[in-house]
Amino acid sequence: MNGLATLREVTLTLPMAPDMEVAASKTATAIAEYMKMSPDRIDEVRMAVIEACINAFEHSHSSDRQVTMTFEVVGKTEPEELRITVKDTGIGFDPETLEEPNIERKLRDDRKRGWGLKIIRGLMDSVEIHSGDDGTTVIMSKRRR
Amino acid sequence: MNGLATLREVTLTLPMAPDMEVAASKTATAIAEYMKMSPDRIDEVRMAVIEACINAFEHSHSSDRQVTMTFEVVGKTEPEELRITVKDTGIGFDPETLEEPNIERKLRDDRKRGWGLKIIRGLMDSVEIHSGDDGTTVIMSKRRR
Amino acid sequence: MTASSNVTVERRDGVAVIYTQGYINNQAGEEVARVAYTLIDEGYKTLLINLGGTTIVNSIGISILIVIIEKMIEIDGRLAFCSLTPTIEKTFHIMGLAQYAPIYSDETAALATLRG
Amino acid sequence: MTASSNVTVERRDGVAVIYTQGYINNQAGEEVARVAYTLIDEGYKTLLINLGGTTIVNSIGISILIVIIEKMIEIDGRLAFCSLTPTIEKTFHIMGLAQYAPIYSDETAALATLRG
Ligand SMILES: Nc1ncnc2c1ncn2[C@@H]1O[C@H](COP(=O)(O)OP(=O)(O)O)[C@@H](O)[C@H]1O
Ligand SMILES: Nc1ncnc2c1ncn2[C@@H]1O[C@H](COP(=O)(O)OP(=O)(O)O)[C@@H](O)[C@H]1O
Repeated sequence: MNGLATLREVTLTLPMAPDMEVAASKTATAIAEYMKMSPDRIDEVRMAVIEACINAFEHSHSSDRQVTMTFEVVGKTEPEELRITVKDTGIGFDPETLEEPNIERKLRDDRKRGWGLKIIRGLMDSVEIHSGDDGTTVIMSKRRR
Repeated sequence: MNGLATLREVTLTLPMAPDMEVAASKTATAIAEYMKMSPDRIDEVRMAVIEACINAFEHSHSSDRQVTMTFEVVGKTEPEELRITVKDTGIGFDPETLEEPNIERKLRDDRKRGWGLKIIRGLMDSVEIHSGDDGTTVIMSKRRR
Repeated sequence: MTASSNVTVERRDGVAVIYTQGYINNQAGEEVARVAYTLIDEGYKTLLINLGGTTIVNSIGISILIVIIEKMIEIDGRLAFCSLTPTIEKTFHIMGLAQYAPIYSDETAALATLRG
Repeated sequence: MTASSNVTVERRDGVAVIYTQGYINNQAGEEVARVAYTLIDEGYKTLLINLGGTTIVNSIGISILIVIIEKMIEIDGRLAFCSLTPTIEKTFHIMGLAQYAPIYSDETAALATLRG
């Protein structure tokens, strides 16, 4: 990680329940504000967090009905990047086999959904997904500026 | 607990570091907003959370330098109360032997500090402190209205 | 002005403007859709969704907006958006929504073009 | 108007008004104190701290404000506060601060009484 260290680490455990994604997004906002990320970038992080939480809530079918999030402020000495991990212990999925959503097709398709990961990738600087039988972990990062 | 159940439980683990109490207070705010607590009461919760965190940061001398907070939305079926637990694994203290701060005396005294617990007790509906060799747990509650 | 919990409408000279308030999740998205269908039933072919009161949306809410776009295409009508936060606008571009539903900075700009 | 990161001052006809911005923790409290001492050195005996720009304080920040009150009592001056959020006002009452430093709803009310 080219000399980057975790300067601060905050962990949040949330129940998979309506509106809890909003609580998660506010914690993310608080950490991003702490590291003085610009307001537009904070807003992008907020939306990505909402999508990642909703995915875990809706699709993981985890038995503990909990999402664990980690917010890491990463940098050499000063905050440079916010790294957010969203983890569930659900059934997992294979991100490779997902079809990329496409607006033309979606306009004709009955299923209009399927945008969450595309939005997360579009709003964050980098996104990694690890998924398997023991659940899904999404690691997404946004530079401070 | 007269038929009250925990409807939602959110856990936050924070490093003991400057400004992290603000992140904690924002998570508290998010949960209190979720349960539709009135803005003035939310603000009181926010201040109590800040004080409880600062106490753990400053006084606990815990070796892991972490505070664990639990936010429980409690009620029969609808949210009635927010119960917040702030826990450190530090050296503990005896709340019984603390002198109640008094403004007249503080105005003459060199040490002006010592208000945190009084403020927490004044702003929350109920406060319990458990403290010993394995650390301190403050449990504080605020009714939704 | 009809009002429901999150959504209000103003009928402005051939264009119906739908105002949202707060988080557009599935419930709020469905509310917008219900209001849009009522307006379509009233004969409106040009709808403007003013998102000025909204700072967060989720992709489920947006998916429901896509249903409205589909419906407008069907009836040969038009749906436009105005007053988006930069993040919501970016999201609409990421999704390609902007090709099918123009985005205007504010209501005045939107109405000028939609009526023009 | 002198400005530092969080604290600004306006000298208004015998009363110096100190405006805070943001969270009053120990650093910000110390900044307010430094500004207050400068004003005392300039000869001001009536200080008004306008907390309109502050929505959070902590007890460490407030303890530093108590030092200013002590100092004002010493020089036979007066310190007052205005534009507090309900929670900050409640906190000042819990602490008994309000007995030693009057609290006014806004600056106009404060100045009227302090000058009167
Ligand atoms: N945490 C998760 N656990 C299991 N499956 C997931 C998870 N996140 C995403 N998926 C799978 O990936 C698909 C695409 O997700 P996404 O792009 O967010 O769109 P949507 O949630 O609208 O379907 C989901 O439909 C689901 O099958
Ligand atoms: N989490 C804690 N761990 C150890 N000691 C504590 C803790 N919280 C409070 N105390 C003790 O109680 C005292 C009073 O705390 P408080 O009323 O918050 O005022 P202050 O923090 O300004 O001293 C502290 O000075 C400290 O000795």
